[in-house]
Amino acid sequence: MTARRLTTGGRIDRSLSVTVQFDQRSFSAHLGDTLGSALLAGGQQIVGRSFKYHRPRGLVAAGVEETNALVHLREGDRHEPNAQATMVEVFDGLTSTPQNAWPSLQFDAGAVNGLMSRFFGAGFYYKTFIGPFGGTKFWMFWERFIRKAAGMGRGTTLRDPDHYEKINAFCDVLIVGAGPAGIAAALAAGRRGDNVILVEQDRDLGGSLLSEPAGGPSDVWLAQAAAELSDLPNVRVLRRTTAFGAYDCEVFGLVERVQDHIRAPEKGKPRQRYWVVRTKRAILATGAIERPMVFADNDVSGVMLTSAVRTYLNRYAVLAGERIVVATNNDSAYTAAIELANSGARVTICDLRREVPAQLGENARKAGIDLRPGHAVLKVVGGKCVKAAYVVYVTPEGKAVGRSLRIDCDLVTVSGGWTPTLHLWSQRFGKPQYDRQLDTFLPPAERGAFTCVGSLVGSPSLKDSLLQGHKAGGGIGKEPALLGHADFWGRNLAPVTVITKADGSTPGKAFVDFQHDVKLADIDQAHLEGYVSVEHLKRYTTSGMATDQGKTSNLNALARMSTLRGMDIPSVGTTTFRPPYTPVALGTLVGHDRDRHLRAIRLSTIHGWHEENGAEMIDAGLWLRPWYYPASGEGINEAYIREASHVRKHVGIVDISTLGKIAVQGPDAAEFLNRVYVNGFKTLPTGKLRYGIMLREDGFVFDDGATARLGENDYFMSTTTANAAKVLANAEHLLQTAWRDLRVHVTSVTDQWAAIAIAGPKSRGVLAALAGVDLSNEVLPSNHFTHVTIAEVACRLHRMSFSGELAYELFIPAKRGREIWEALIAAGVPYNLRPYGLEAMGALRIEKGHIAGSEIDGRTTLKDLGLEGFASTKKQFVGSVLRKRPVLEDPSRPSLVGLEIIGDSSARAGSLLFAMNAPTKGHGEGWVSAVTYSPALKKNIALALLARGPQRFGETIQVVDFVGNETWQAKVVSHHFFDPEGHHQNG
Amino acid sequence: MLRIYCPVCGLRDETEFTYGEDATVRRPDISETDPKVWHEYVFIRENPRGRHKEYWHHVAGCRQWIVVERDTLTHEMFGSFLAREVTV
Amino acid sequence: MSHYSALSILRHGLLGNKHWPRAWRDPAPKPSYDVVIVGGGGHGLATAYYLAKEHGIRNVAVLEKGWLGGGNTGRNTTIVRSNYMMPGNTEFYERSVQMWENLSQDLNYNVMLSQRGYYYVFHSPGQGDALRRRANVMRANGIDAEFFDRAEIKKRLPFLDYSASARFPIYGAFLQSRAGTARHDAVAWGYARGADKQGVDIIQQCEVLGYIWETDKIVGVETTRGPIRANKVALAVAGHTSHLASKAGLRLPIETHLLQAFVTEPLKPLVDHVIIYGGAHFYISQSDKGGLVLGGDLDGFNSYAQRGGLPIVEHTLQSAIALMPSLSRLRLLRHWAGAVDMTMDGSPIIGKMPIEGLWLNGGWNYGGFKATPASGYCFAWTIAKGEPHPDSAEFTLSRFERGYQIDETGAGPYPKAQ
Amino acid sequence: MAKKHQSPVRGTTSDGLPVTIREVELGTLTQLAGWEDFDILADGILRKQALSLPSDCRSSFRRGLTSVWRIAPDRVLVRSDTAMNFEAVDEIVTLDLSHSRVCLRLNGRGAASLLSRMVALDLSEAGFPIGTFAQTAIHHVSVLIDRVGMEEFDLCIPTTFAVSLTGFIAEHLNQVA
Repeated sequence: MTARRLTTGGRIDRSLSVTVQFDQRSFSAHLGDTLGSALLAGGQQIVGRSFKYHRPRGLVAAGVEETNALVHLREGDRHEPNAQATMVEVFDGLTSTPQNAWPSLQFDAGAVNGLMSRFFGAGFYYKTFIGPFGGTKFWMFWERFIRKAAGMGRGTTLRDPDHYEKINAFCDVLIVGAGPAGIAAALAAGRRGDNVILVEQDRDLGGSLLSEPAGGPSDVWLAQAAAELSDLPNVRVLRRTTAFGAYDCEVFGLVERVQDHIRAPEKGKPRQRYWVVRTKRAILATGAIERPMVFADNDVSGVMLTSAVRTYLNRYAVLAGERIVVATNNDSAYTAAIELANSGARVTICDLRREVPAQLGENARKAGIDLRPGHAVLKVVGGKCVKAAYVVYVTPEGKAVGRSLRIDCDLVTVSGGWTPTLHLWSQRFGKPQYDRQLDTFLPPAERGAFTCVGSLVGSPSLKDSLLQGHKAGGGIGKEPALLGHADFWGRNLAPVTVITKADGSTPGKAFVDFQHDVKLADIDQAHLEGYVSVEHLKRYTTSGMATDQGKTSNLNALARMSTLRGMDIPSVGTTTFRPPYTPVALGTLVGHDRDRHLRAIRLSTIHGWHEENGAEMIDAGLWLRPWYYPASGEGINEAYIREASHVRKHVGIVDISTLGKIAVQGPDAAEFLNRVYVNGFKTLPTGKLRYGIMLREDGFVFDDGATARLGENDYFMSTTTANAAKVLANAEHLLQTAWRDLRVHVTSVTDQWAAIAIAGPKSRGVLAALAGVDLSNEVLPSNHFTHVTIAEVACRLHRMSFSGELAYELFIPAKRGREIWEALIAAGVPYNLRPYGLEAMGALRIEKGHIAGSEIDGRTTLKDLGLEGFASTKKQFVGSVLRKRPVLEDPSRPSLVGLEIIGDSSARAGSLLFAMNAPTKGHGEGWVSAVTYSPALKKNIALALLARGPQRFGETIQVVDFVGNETWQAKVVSHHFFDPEGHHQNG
Repeated sequence: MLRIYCPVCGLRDETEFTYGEDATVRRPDISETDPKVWHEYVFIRENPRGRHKEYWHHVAGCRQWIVVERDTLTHEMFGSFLAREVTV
Repeated sequence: MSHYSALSILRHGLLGNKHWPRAWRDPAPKPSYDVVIVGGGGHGLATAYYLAKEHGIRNVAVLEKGWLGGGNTGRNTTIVRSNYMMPGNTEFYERSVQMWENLSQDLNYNVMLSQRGYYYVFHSPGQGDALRRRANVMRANGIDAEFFDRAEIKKRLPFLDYSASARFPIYGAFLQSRAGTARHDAVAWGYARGADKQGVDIIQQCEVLGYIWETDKIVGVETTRGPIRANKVALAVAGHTSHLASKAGLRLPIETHLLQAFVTEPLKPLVDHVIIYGGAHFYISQSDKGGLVLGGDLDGFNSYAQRGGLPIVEHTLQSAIALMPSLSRLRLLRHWAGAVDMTMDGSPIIGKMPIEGLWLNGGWNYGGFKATPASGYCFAWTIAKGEPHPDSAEFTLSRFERGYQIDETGAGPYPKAQ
Repeated sequence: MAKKHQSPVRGTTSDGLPVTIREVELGTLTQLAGWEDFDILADGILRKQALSLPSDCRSSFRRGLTSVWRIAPDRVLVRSDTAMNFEAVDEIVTLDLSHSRVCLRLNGRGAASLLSRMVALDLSEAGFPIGTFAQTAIHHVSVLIDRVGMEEFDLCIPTTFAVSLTGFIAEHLNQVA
């Protein structure tokens, strides 16, 4: 291949020259070039190495279908593997390097695989490396080398410095593809006043018109159309944007490459933008991709798609070869051949068809082309680039007749027909229909909210494409008129792309899938072995599974299989297209939902104080909560033990704003509560609160919390932090579906109320002083609440204890939360009040034997948790029937106990329990749910679920942490370690 | 992505909703004590391939539970109603 | 049929690969069989293989409506592991991993089991405790499991996000080093070839339309290729379990949901293990071809459509970048979905159904692939002996009535939450 | 009180349109909810305050500094600058939610454009005219969005998410000091 840049023509800006790097070589290029056209113009023969055999490869295409020219683009933290050179717009300073080649692109050691290719046929790995002995060592030894050899580009471990954004959009009509049909559709729809989005993956509008010679009539039309579109305020044109996926309900995903065409994004601009478009209807005008022909050594650099060679000529002013053999089976190659001849190349057309349309033949001959009807290329000669082609007279089935003739050439272009780009349609609707005449799969023109126009539906001419688009857009305004060539794609096609010797073999390797090195022989072998369904063929040979997802290979593979099976193509089937249409950067689809913004963070209104006072925070679902407040030099263990002891001795406060809170209001609120809680709520008087437990519908424990009766029809329910949303949604479900007769409203008030627990023997003193009210047992006994005013803020004070100490829960209008917290801190000084965190709160509740999330793990019952006594026998409630299923009533189930660890060290939660002399294997007799050092008992204690637990008090058992390689002995005791009679909390 | 019509708020993205369950499954009366009936309700599903009436909760919107009829094979939607107004 | 080996590759290569025998035959269905297995995925084919191999029952047909392995076998993310803690699951999945370890030799077909290790990264002490319990149950049952703190995991997996900007900081990780990945298609093909060799008829393009009844007993199936009689009809039709059961009048504790999977463009080795992100439902591994294989959550509503939506695409990729920020510039090559039969406790059903003549293996949730060998083995045992294999004995249909929910996640009877 | 963005956040969207984000006083927020005769009863209560019950759940009723949003068929939210004493009526329950939401005001030529980066609503003039509100999600958090002007939106955000969500919204702007 001896490509060169022509001195005139093309759609490049010759006034702006840039330098790009590839394989340590500099190439000069112009704005408007792609890396692909720059490499071609610079005479770069080899642009990549294939996946399996590391064969040297050149450019095949000029667009998204390029399968060989994959490069490493940019460097450092902007490094990007597997970039298609044909889709990379040049910019000054562009750097790119070859990939999948070692030590160099020109000489790649991996190419030795190619010498052994006869042994690396389809299914190679399935048949080898099985190993002489059991186990996987043998395979895994070889697998390391295989993985290194495979894999194409190299990823990075650096953080991406660029940012991405998402935009939600809505429109009446989404038009994908701004070729002639798409533009015509956009014009018509835009004139009608529809809200239109027109999407074009290219930098410029025009589609196939950009491959017409510059300065022709289509340029005038294109310029007028573009001007009109930009004048229509209801039409949004998105260039450099790919519609990658068509999803349910007319939702499309697009990627706009906002700043990829420059060296680094400008400040404030995203590198790429992810559009989610919801449209009422969609017009697909996605065009078609040319199909290669398959013959011996068709992968040598210098075998290219005819349409690509034409694009390079007319759009980029690069003449790809001097002596060109054009191999075709249809009309569409003729215009390109003539233009190439007129540009100074010596051209031979090998047309597989014996009858060539007279006018085409005449035009070709007039241009000095050597036209050989009935001929095809049998084999290409050349190592790193094409040197000659053997052409031969063939039967209508593509089999050689007689002797072949050598034609010296530097470029072979192929044109095996066209494959409509029906990916989006197929993603949405599945299998398309086969069209015999065009030898391809076509979508129907209309289906649901989708209209397909232009080359996508095999439109016979440019004029038809324009009219289809015009009509699809609503047919408003002047019909677009633009005459194209008589050889519009797909005309008079002879449906044969595989050229063989008379015996059906090829005199060399004939490739179907270039990137994955799938040869005709592989398909033949797959057939031989029975992998004949199209999906088996694909998976067994990996044809169509490369980064181009079979854009050029699928139909040829299918055609071969259909020949082998003696069936037509539709009977063999087609594979399903999946999104994305072309690969999409992961970061693009993530946008700003990353790093600390991966998920929203939920903060108590007191959070600022915790932060300013050195609290270590911990995640609890979406919440951040104070874990502990380390004094200087303290670790977590010292801190929580100190905090917990302090509560028992003096008084502590803890931020419990994260508790779920639900207002339950209405005349039937009591009845509702009575149904969702296992215990009775009908008798709860105003001014009191009650601890309640909920079950799931299947009878397992779901959640617990206290509910206060604020007024006749007004209740305040609290839930665990973790289950707040579920409890509310479940309540709404019951009320809106099953219990529609109950007049109850439930509303989340979690955010309305900040909450602080004040615990410890001196808690009453602090609160009484601060609120200026009598809080004695007579005035405010346990499980009662009262309204208090602190710092002029009306709050509600519940007498409730989680710690087992004399304790209160103060509910404060949220926006005043921090103020009241600080007021408590100030008022607490004489009482030695200290804040405590989640870890100390955990220690206190374990000492008291209260359950929490580690015990309510979705698999425990009331009985398991020692809470059977709460269940009312006088009423039905959610879960009341299924909780009685036999397995749940089994007396040998693990149930809640306390453990006193013998010795000085703390056991670990998640350890398993075994009887003293029992072997430590199997599932054990139970497990440890929570551990702590108990400052009150001066012991390491634990909560655990142990088989027949409550019958085993006093027994010593083994506590085994296998992964921590530690075993403890522990005494089984009641889980009510601390103050079981409740003197402290009721005092 | 599904687009679900909420009778209160209009046509919205699926992400504003959470899925409930088969809306033709009727919760037994609270006084029902037969475990078989509850077993059916909690565990057994028709799971049709085709039209399916199902609950969705417009959790980020009006917080109404709605009944949507949808084809589980094609994801085509056939209309939606407030759960409390539906007699399933 | 020839034995596969390096030697056979050499011999056939020298002969131009023109003499490879078929991997399995393409027989026409016979009028009757001892056992008809409906479903030519991994489980159905494995069942046939073990019926023949272990129980000498060779008059067996596997009926597949499309192409072998075209359901979830060919769509899943290929992870093999045995980190289960519920009695009934632990032993079963460990049996499966042990069978996997020798499967290539057993089948003379390389299923490419790569025991790359499975790291589960956790993000809170509470999550760590729950994982420790799981790991301890594994170890107590002779299954490998290790536990690492943050410092150690940072040494082992330095490319995860340990920065201060990570939304959910990493506290540590759990490892099962014998876990890994296998080549999914190879499993279906290997079992098909193995079953075929023992005389099993594998019949593709044969859809079951209904059952042949004799009074209230099932004695065969009506198919698109005519009636086929059988003493026993066994369903192994992941994604269609309810559908085929309902034709027999059987209703199940199953909902069918979408599960998506993702693969990036191929890369040189980057991720050596299977890594699970505990901050959300997400996992990643790298295939032998170099693509990063990603998986995430269910789409969350009943569906048979086998194509997923953007919300889960976004959600999954967000997790990917949260776990490994350097993935940002790599490109997604393809995403697809499978229809998974989710049960009400997240565990499968294997056994004889209340209808005479009907056997069922289904409800694999998203865990079917790893279970393939043990599932086939135990189902074959159950069909052959008329009683469950001890390792699958808990996977009954009646367990929900009895209250034995094998609920590994504790999510309750909500399939989308399992 | 959670850390506020004390000063407004100013910046431009990536397409160069200016937006200012500032927290403004929410005032009082009261929910009225009822059952069968909700329309009549709630309307009666509101009329005593010279307000009325909107007929649908998409248009906001506004009078002076008071807004009424019908957030469900049987619920309304009333936002006002001063506390309102709604008459107690059987079969209507009231709930003070003043502390449960924070109000974020977005204004500027890029306000709709900024929101469209996070909200799946058609915010065009025709799709979301002034006087329209919607309950939707931003970053998976429930928010109520009220279009108060062509270039101005009020967002009612759950109080505990306010800091994080404000940060998330601001992340979408190219901020200027």
